[in-house]
Amino acid sequence: MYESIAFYVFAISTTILFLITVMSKNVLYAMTALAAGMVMISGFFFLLGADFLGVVQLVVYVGAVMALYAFGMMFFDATKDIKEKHQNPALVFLLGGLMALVFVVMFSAPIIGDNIKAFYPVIEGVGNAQAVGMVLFTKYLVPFEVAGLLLLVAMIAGIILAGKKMDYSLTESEAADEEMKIEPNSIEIQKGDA
Amino acid sequence: MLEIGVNHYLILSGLLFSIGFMGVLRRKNLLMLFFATEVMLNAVNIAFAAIGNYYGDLSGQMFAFFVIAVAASEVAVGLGLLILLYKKYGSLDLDVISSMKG
Amino acid sequence: MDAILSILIFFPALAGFLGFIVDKNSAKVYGIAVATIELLLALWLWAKFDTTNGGMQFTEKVSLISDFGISYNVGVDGISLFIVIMAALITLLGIILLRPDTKNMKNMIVSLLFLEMTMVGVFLTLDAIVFYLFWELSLVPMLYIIGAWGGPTRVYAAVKFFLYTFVGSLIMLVGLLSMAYLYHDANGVWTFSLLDWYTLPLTETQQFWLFLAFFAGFAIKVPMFPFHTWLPHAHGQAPTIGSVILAAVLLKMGTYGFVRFSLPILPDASVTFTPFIMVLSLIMVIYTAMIAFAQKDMKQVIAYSSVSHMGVIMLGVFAMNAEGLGGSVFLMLSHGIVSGALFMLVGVIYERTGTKIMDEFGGLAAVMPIYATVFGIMLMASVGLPLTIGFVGEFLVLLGFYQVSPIGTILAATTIIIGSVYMLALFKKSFFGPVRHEKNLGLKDLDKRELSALIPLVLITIWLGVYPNPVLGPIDNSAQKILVDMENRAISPATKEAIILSKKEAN
Amino acid sequence: MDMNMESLVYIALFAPFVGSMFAGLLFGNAPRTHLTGIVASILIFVAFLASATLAYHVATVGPVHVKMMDWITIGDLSIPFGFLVDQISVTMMVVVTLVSTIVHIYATGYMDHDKSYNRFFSYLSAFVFAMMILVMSDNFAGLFIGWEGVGVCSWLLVGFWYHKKDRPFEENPSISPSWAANEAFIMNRVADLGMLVGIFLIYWNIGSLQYDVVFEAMPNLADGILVSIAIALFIGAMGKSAQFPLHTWLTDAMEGPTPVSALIHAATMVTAGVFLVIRSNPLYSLDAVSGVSMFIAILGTFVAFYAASMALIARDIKRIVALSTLSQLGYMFAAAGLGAYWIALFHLAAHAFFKALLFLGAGNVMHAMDDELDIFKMGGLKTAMKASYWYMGIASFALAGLPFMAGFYSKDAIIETAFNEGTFIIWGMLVITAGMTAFYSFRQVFFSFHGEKRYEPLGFHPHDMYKYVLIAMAPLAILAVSFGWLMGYYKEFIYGLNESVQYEMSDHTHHLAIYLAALVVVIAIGAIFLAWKKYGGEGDKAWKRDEAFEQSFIYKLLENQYYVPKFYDEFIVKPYTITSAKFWEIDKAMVDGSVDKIGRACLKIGDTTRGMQNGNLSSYLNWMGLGALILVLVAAFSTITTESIVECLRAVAGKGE
Repeated sequence: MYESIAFYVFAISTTILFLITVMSKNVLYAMTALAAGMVMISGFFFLLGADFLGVVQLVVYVGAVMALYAFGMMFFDATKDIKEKHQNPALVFLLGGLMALVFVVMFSAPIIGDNIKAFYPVIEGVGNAQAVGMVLFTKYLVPFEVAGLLLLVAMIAGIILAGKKMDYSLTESEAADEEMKIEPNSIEIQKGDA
Repeated sequence: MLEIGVNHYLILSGLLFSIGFMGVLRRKNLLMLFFATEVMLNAVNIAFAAIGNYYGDLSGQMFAFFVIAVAASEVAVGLGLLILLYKKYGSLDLDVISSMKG
Repeated sequence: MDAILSILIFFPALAGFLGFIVDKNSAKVYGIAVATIELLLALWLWAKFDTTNGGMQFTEKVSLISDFGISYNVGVDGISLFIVIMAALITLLGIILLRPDTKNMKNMIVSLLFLEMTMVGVFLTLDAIVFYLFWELSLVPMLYIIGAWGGPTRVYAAVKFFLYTFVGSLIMLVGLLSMAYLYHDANGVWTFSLLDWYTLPLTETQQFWLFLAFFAGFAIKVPMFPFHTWLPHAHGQAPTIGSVILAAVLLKMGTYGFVRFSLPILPDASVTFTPFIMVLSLIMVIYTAMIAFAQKDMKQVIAYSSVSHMGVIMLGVFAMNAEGLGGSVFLMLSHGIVSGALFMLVGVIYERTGTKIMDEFGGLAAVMPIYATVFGIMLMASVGLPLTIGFVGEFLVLLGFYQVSPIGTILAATTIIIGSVYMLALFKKSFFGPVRHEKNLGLKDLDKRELSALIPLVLITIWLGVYPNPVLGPIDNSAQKILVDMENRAISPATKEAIILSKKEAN
Repeated sequence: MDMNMESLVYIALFAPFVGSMFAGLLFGNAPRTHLTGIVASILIFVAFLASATLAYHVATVGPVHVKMMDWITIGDLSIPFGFLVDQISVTMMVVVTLVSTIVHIYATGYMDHDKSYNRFFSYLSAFVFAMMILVMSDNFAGLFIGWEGVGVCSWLLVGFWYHKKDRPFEENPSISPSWAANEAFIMNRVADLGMLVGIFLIYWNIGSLQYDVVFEAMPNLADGILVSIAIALFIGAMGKSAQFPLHTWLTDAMEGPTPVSALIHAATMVTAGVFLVIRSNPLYSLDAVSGVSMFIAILGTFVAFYAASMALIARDIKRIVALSTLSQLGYMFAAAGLGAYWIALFHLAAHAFFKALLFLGAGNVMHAMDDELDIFKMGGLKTAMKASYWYMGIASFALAGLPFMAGFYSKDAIIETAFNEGTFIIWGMLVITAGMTAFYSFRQVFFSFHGEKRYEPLGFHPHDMYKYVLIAMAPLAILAVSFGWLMGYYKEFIYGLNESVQYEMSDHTHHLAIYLAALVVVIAIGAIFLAWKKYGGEGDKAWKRDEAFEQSFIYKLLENQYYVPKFYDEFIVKPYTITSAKFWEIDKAMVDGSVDKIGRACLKIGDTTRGMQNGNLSSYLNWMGLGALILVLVAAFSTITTESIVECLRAVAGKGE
């Protein structure tokens, strides 16, 4: 009973949040809505009994990826609302709507999956994390190592790509200063106070 | 209300996926486009987890893990590229960047 | 010498290429020489031809691509013999008629001789792929002739002619290839030789689809009703020599294709398709004859009239008896001679007055009496006056087709009425009545060059009208041989009963 | 003996051809050379002599059957160039060659100052050659050769003065010689279609086209086929002999020179149809075909009456004679229809002589009046043209059928057969028409030769034709008077052929013969007297033109030939031209247009898809989105369809058990 309520709460909130990320004009709103949405999704994972996955979702996805986005934002002038010229909005809604309709119709049909058998059945009486650990480090060991390597490569790439000429400020364009109307050298650093 | 079956999850992930898809199509700003791809990836994760759970199979979650790993690395590299793009073009708008005029 | 057929095919092309060495102003003489030799070779072939045996003679076989059974396999029988001779004759007369001051005459001569090779090749080859090769090759010189020496919108007409026929022949190629595959499927060996294909039993449905494939290729070339619109454009823009050869020989490839491919290989389908072909041909005969009556341009009248005559030929081909089939082959010859001559005559008046619109001429009979008499004879032959070549073919076709459907024949026989309507209207507008325009008063009558091109055609028209047997004999034997083969290979009893074999035992 | 008979046949046949080639090829465009005229006439005379000797041979020994060579041999069909000279064909040969000789001699005088004199003789001799083929051939295909050959020659001859301009319908009903020639040719072709179908029917049911084989196999054919053959052949005959629906071309064919009208449209070509019916008498005498024969008789009578009525008010001298020919043809068909073939043939011969004489006389009058045809402008010519007056008088007497003239014997015989066959309506109609014939022929004679000299104020000064031409016309006059007396001999001669040709009056009619003949003669004389009273008078009794009558409905009706030509023009010629123009539009727009549209469609598709590569990332995304969507759709449909199929099967299976 509670489970279905939880499902619907999470479902509605995720949908609204993701709609915000997609529709909003302001980058910040989009980002925060995205982060909140991801938290809701980790909720789903817990609902589905994939606890370890939920935690990973929270830590890695929401924590790391969103943090990365946040830092990334600093490079771009995220203050202004972005004006977007849409050539033919109707086409986008049409395609999206049609896609949604198709998925709904497709998935609402009763799936008679009689030939699906579990490759790696859940072992009863063992915590989810342990079960995942067992499967991850026996059957999926090679993909796991490769994933690790992948992350390493991504990290190095991220650093090199973004690292060049760090000192050159992207946003220090006259327009930004003029807007803030602060003389560059007019800020005295209040000495001594907190 | 009624007991939540795998279909509910699949429909939900389908909806989220199409929202993300619409976002990708709609967005002119590359960063926002990245957010939309993130939405699509998460939608897929739900589906993986749901099917894994309803068929008592862990491989659903395994896929979810790897999806998250890939998504993370994708974001890292993607943002790096974005920064370079921003330096070059001064804006993240798709129409400005389209230099491959046919 | 038994390699006469290969010489007959490749001599014009080789001579043509040598033509490039010949200097400009003697190109026409060179062309005439080569064409005369070719005609003599063809006549020599006729002399050596054994008129009693209906089967293939002088066959030669050299395998080109052995593992796919494609071989250079040529042979001549009663049907193809006379079309080859006519092709050689028309090319010779066409070259004679060429104006001495046509620009870059050398290219014209070379392309004509190359065209002659392809034409002769199509009618003599017995291998499907080589047939297809020559079929496509014949388009190229024609495209060049219409495109280079044609009228104002010649490029549009040439390209339309090329593409239209090309699309049709692609579908035909699919038919040929599937036929080869069926043969391979049944007998395990690859072959494209027609004589082997004649022995392959096919089911009704296979025949149905193969017939459609062949029909697409041949119907556009004939041209049959819905696909005929390229012809008036092609004739309208082609130079005189182009129109003459297009009308005299190229149209015959379509009907020849039906006789050589569709009838013997697909007897059942031919019989089941006869009503469909009948309706199309009747439309062709009546519809285009009426359009010919509505034309203002003399050449368009003759272009549409040749479509109407081809409709009658198609009826003959599907008459399924010796009289009808033989009559249609004879009508092919007679239409070649008569419409060739008519196009030459239009060319003559076009060269003099620069216009083909009938209202421009009036009362030409008084100004150019010899021209009027030759035109009158050709007009009477085209309308099918007995004792001219036009009557024999038309009479036999209608006679033969009467067996298939009396009402169809009566409708087709109206061609003698509406045919005479538009031809006489043309004659009255251009030749009778007072001389309407002063400038026509000064027109010269036919000169030596034109007479030497037209007189042979007039003589043949009269000779084959009065004594057609030397030509009808071989055609009759081959036609009966085809019908006998069809009878043996037909599967459904309905086909067997539809084909009427002549009482005389076909040898 | 037999050898030179065969050569005689070839002489009779090819002499005209040689004459035609001599005139045509050697002097085709040369200016007027008398030689061609003389040579052509001599050669035709030679043909006449050959025909006469052949006639004698046929009368004494029997028919001559000669096979020159094969013409078409294919499949089972073999048509030879064979020539049969038997009673029927030899009669026709003699008639044709005799009349042609006289007309040729007449033409040398008549066409004297026409610049294409040689061409005329070449066409005229070619016509006689074609007529000889038609008459002498021994199979239907040979008949058809002559049939069409005669049609072409009549096209050439009617359109001889092709330089004349087209004049509006009101001014000249036959518009121009070339128009009339085309009309004649095309209308004949319409009938030839029927003839062709008849030939096909004969061939496919009997296997050969030779007369003897065909008529032998005729009786054992099914009735249906026999009737259709009879109808088909009669349609051919109708066109050539200008019977009812296909008759308008004959009056328009008067545009040709008078010798042409005399030869072709009086004596020879128009009788070809009657010859065909007589030649295939074994077919038409079969009782299975009696319905068709009766129809022929009825149609013949109707045409006789129809033509005579129009001739009553006709003003053009040649048109009157043409209509009288049409009417007499009606008589011949009536006789043939009723089964009296030999009487029809006899009347054909007699008619040929006196009608040719009438036409040549009319030619003299025309020539004298500088080609003026309107009889209202003539009058009192008998003083100036004594000989022509006498000739036309004799011819009209013969035509009217006064006692002891040719017409009396041949025409009255037909009227007697009508009486003998018990078809009294036909008999009545024929008698009335005889009266009308007498009236209109003498109306024309009195109009032009008697009464006021109406031509003088108009400045004509008529003179008669050359002496030698008038002498040449003498034989026709003699025959017009004496031919009737030979009826007895002719009867024995023709009976030799076969029994279906024979026709004997029942003895009942024999008794009444005198009274019947007397009745017709009285009516004829009455009609002549009436014509004399109305038109022959001079001074105060002279004929005055009353306008009122010319506006009356009947006059208008008859003048426009019952509006038949207008009907044809309105409901056949105009719609045909409009539909053919419409077809041309359709052909250009639809059939041609559709091909061009396909071409243009390819170009347009190419153009729209070019948008795919325009470098704009977002449009790429859209296209990618579209692709993704299509893939999803495909995936969805494939899953749904297979599932639903599986489901239905399971459901069905479920219900099945």
